[in-house]
Amino acid sequence: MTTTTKPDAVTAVPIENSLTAGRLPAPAPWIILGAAIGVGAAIFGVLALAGNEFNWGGAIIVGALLYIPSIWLFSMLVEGRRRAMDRLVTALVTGAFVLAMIPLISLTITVVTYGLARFDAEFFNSSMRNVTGEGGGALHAIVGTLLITGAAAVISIPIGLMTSIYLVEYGRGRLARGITFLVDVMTGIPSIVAGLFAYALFSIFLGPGTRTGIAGSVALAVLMIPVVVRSSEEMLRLVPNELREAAYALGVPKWLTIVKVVLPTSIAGITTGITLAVARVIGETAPLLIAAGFTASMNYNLFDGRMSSLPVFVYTQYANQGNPPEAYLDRAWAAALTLILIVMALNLIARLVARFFAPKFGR
Amino acid sequence: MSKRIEVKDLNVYYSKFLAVEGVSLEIEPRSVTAFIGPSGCGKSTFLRTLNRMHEVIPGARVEGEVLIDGNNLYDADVDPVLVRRQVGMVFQRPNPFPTMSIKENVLAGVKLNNSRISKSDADELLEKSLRGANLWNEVKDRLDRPGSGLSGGQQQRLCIARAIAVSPEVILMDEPCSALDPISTLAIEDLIEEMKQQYTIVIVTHNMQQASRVSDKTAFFNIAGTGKPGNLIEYDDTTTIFSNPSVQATEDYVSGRFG
Amino acid sequence: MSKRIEVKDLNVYYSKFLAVEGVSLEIEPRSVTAFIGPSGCGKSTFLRTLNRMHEVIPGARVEGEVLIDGNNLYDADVDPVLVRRQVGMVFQRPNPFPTMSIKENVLAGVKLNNSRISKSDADELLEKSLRGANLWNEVKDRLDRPGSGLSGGQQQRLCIARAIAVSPEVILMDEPCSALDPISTLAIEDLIEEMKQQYTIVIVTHNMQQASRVSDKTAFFNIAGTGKPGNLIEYDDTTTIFSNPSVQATEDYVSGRFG
Amino acid sequence: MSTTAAIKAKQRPGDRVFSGSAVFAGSMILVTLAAVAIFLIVQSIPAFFADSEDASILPANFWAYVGPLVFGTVWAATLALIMAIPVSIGIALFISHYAPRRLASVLGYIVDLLAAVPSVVFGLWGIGVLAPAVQPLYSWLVDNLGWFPLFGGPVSGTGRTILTAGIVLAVMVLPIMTAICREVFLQTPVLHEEAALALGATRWEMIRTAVLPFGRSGIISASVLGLGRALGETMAVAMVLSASGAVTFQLLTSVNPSTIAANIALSFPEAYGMNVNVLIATGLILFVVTFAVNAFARWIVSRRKEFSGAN
Amino acid sequence: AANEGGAAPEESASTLSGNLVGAGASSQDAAQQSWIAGFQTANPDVTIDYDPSGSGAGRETFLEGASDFAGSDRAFNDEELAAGGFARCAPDSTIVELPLYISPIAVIFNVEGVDTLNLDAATIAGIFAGTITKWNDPAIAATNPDATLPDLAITPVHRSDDSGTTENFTEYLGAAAPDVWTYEADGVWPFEGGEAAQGTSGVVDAVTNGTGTIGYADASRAGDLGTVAVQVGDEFVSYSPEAAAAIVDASPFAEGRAEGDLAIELDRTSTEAGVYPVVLVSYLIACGTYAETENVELVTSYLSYIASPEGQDAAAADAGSAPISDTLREQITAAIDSIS
Ligand SMILES: Nc1ncnc2c1ncn2[C@@H]1O[C@H](COP(=O)(O)OP(=O)(O)OP(=O)(O)O)[C@@H](O)[C@H]1O
Ligand SMILES: Nc1ncnc2c1ncn2[C@@H]1O[C@H](COP(=O)(O)OP(=O)(O)OP(=O)(O)O)[C@@H](O)[C@H]1O
Ligand SMILES: [Mg+2]
Ligand SMILES: [Mg+2]
Repeated sequence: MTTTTKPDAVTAVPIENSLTAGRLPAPAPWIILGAAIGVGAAIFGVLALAGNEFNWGGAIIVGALLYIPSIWLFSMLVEGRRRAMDRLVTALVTGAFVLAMIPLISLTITVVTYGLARFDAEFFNSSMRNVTGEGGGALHAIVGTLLITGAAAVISIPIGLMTSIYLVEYGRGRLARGITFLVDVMTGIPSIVAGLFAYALFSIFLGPGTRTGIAGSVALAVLMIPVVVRSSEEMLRLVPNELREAAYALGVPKWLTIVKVVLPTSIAGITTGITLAVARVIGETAPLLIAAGFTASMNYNLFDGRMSSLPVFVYTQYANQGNPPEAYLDRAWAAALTLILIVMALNLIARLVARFFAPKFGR
Repeated sequence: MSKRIEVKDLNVYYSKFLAVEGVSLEIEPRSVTAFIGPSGCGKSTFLRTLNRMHEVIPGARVEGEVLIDGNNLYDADVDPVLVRRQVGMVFQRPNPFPTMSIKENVLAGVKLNNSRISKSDADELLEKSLRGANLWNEVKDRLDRPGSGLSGGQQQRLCIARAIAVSPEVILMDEPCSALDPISTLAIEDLIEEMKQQYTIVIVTHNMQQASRVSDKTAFFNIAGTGKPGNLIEYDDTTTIFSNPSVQATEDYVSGRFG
Repeated sequence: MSKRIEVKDLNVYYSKFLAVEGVSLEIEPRSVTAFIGPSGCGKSTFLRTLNRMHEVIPGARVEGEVLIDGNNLYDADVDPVLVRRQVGMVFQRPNPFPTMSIKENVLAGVKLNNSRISKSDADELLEKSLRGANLWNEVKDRLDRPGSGLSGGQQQRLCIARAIAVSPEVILMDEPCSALDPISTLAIEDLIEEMKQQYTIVIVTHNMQQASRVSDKTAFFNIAGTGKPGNLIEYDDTTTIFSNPSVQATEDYVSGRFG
Repeated sequence: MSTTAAIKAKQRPGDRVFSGSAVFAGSMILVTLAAVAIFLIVQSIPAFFADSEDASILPANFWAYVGPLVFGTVWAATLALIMAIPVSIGIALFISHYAPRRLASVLGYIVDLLAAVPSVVFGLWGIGVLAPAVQPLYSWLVDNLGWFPLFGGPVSGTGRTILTAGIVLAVMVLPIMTAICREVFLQTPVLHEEAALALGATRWEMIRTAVLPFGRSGIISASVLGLGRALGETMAVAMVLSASGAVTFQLLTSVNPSTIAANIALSFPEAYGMNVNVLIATGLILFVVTFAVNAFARWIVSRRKEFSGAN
Repeated sequence: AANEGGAAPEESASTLSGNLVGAGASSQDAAQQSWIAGFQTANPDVTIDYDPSGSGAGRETFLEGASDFAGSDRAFNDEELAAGGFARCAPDSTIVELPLYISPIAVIFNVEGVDTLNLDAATIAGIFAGTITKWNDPAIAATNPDATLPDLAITPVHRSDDSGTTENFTEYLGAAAPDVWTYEADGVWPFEGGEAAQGTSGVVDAVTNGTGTIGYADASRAGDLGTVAVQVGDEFVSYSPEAAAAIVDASPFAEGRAEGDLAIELDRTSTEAGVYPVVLVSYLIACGTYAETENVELVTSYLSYIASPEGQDAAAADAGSAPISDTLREQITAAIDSIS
């Protein structure tokens, strides 16, 4: 092996150089970021002089936009193409994250500030029965949401999980391909169609026009199953075959291998997927409006009578405001806040479960 | 009780690719048989057909017969799970269960099968298996730590401990020592020596010394070229294979004058 | 051009666990150095500090200095990427990129630095690296097939080919042959012999014969007990270590009379 | 020690039950879908042959009615995914490979929370916060870049354009896409990451050579799920979008195409007679559209299956 | 819930009990909630659910027999009546349609410094049809000499959903300015152009959040927005409950309808003093004769409550609707009494 055949770029790194050669000093990115935001502020400062209000958000966004090419440029000049690319991607990835935080923070602030107005005891111990104007609460909707979503989860988690197990562990050939295909089709069911379907289905059994909580649950389950299947399938596929083989070689039957090795290994991902699926449907409005209807009173029975849910409550409070409108809007926001808190709690529980079962990876 | 293994004219496929062709051999109970041969010649593939692990791979299949004490493993109504309980296996790469502690890993074969075992029995089995794999001293203080936190060699010994904990009749080992230091290797070799009183052992190894040290019989596999199937070239007593093989290729291989 | 490596009083930690303690040694350019020692004594851990791969593990850190031609790897401003370009590594477990073909795997490192490499240069480098790793004949007809479809040994040789394709100054090898058959092992050993004309090579091995065959100097690591840190016990010319070590533990280890 | 006869034991019941129930669950999906499909098709058939005489909402025939809606649905979803895919990959990478560990799990949790926000609230936020905030930007774009076809005027006075709807959709699909990408990226084998690093790869190069290829099918799955949601999202689009049924690529005007799902939500309450069938038939079309996109994604994944990371 | 199941007011003489289900127009939802609250308070054992699912859905639901009564922004038309098939009603029964919810539709706008504008029908139609595009257009300035009108683009906002409000509004435009507004009255906005928003709330939000916006919405939701006084004859009339009730009184009932079917044909072009022609009339619809008698008493007493002055005042307070006049009330009461 001779040096002459080495690729150019390798020899381009001069051996005599200290290993620190050609690096931007550690604080450089921060200095550049500060400068970029300074420039952004200057631009908007000039605009402010021209009579516009000084726009902090704009200054920071322009600054961030300036930072990305400038860090790339500086790094390109000092550190070369590859480091520059790395820094560019770091800036972009961080930027993507910050960008996504903007709507989140904006939403959170909106929901919390508006939602706190009616986030009081009455809101949680009253329904809307006989309430017009101010007062009232969403207890009926909270109970309804928990019951309807709970039932939807009870229907779809076993079906979804077992289906993904089938697809990953057993499925070969036609049936598996068919089911994969159908799950794909199922992701395409618009939520409102799911609502129409559930409504039509229960009309057959319980007479025309009936609206019940369970019909809402079925509608949500139709929406939830494909999400559960897809995400669990993805997670199950990530379990290395080595582990399955290790279990088989110990004479463990396939189903026990799945239950005791495959599922625990992927439980973190699966719970995340399930929480996401629950979160996905718990906020559905349109299908519940159609299938479960709307009531102002308490109803604890999934199988009889209309049942309110939080999204429907939010929607009707917003859409059909009476006098004074603020009372309706406040209730709508408070209900939205409640819904988010419920999902937050669910998420926390799922995380605890996941942490408890998660694989303990050392090295 | 150990088992006699008889293989009759076995062809092993990955989908359409014939990986191993026309192997016939007999493995005596209470003996150690070593498989040697160059990389890629199908040793692992063939070994995995002996406890029906081969069919776990999608598209993989087998033609021919493998008889264990006269019963064909590949008969239609044979339960592969029972086969694997009697024919244990240790893999080339250590693969402890990441969700389990060291202790749970060792007892996995017992616990995963939902067998009930008393705590004292479990502890005894645990210690016995770990000692057998020469790992007890290193891990006895951290039995509840995850098994995946161990070094490569420690992990492999953990896998050996796990395999012997279910007391199979036959133990297949696919290069079990390739990640071990000499001391652990020696311990495993001693263990093999000891186990052969009771079990039938088949071991794949790249280490000629190891093959000659531990095995009673040796099978040499070779491959004519890439894409060609592997073949069993010679199968005989280990001493014969290493001192006086009847095929030239074998002699070249064991003496390191190959190719 | 090869590099001299100087390690000064190095402590290596996994979070709070001190895995290797107080190692000081000097590795000459254009030489082969072997690390031997029982499993778990920290050979891999120490090796990984020589190209800053250690810090990839969350919580892992290092105290002390590693000088390569006088430049401390662990200086504040040092770019680990640059370090790793000059100090290549082959791992204990073969790890070809599963999403790449054999060809792409070999050229992966080169493409990073020189994405516009001409096709003929690439093909030449590909063949040279694969031949160097003794894999060319086996894979030359399926260069566009996935690298993960190879057998364990083939995969490891693929990884060696990948590492030498970027022509580093120093090559670290963590039990590179533990999954190889004797022929491939021999080829790799020849390769090491050849490469040492130009490069500095450090190799971890469990195989005493291999250590004595290929290395100029040998470092023996040991560990006092579980949970204790590993130490460098003795570092000397290979012949000295194997024939006339100054420490009893070394003699016990190399002669197989350990523990 | 068991006797040799034990080998011949019959299939174990546990396996039977388990695989049986797995097949059953799969079949349940089949049955559900068949039921939905039958419902949709039976309800839709009359609509396909209806004209404006039979159904008052039809301009001429069914296809003239659904055409612009299909366009709007695909267009809005495309806009959403163009924004959401890179951003969600970015966030997922940030959480899996850039942020410090402790921070990362908190961040992951926060992003997951976005998934919890009900679509109605996204609608409210879109109308009340987002649209007014972006309207000045839209004015600026139309004034200064109006020559660019997508930015043609006249600018919407309220900011409730298809681009705003696209942004809202993007934010809505972000959490689910991010979560899946993140899980997949976290599963990248350390072995492969280290292999890349040891070749002297920078962090980005390591991600490019080891993480992204490994996560490719996961990214596509995530996108397909995101797309399904974007295509089918009802309430938020209905509330945010100023939809008039036009077929136009212009992003910033008041005249925007409507989407199928939003159109159902908007028209269903007042629908009667044949109009109901027409709307359900548009639902069937949405099905078909989503499926076509899905099939395309599947095809991409399967094309390089043997190179997948999962072996 | 704390507000439910409490001890019934002791003095409650009500013997009514049961469950009544209605569905339909969302326009009258706020009013319905107020009526339900009032009625349930007086009759604690009664539960009434009103599903604001939309007029069309409400009529369908009623047809299918899944509800006891319907709320609808329009009466059943002649063909639908001829087709019949009302599942809850006795065979051959007629249906009762009562214009119990009258709401003025306000034309609302958001222009800085302008609180009210006087506009004639042709100008309003021109604005919504997109032919008048600036706030300082001469047509607007002509009727508003005192207002300072900016040189600002007009963004007309209409409902994106199918709605009775749109139908009534476009019907008014078509009737009062047939030269400018050439489209047929319809619940769906008849052409592409202008800004679309979902529901009354959506329109109000769009108008509020935009600049130079104008829209139409239930008057109760006009809030602080500027509103238009509409030209009737020679004067400009701002919306008011009285003016809205007045136009209903000034309009004839539809012809050829069964007894108790009080569908109204609004006279949008009326020049009578003090009428406000842009109104929405929403009906409560019940069977003339129910097939099963169990809920008849409940239906009639609920409808009677709605028609009563207290009921109408409650809705006026909670939903901003216009109480019906006493003349209309007499006719409605007669119709309710005919229900059996
Ligand atoms: N899952 C698989 N699918 C397709 N071909 C495979 C698979 N596994 C192995 N092969 C091929 O089968 C042949 C035999 O492989 P095998 O792993 O059995 O070799 P080996 O003798 O164990 O090699 P080594 O000593 O390197 O472990 C090789 O050509 C290999 O490429
Ligand atoms: N990621 C890790 N986190 C914590 N401890 C670790 C980690 N990796 C290794 N160790 C511990 O560090 C010590 C040294 O391990 P190392 O892998 O370096 O040993 P080794 O000498 O290479 O062994 P082998 O010969 O088996 O490869 C062992 O006690 C091991 O358990
Ligand atoms: Mg092998
Ligand atoms: Mg090691």
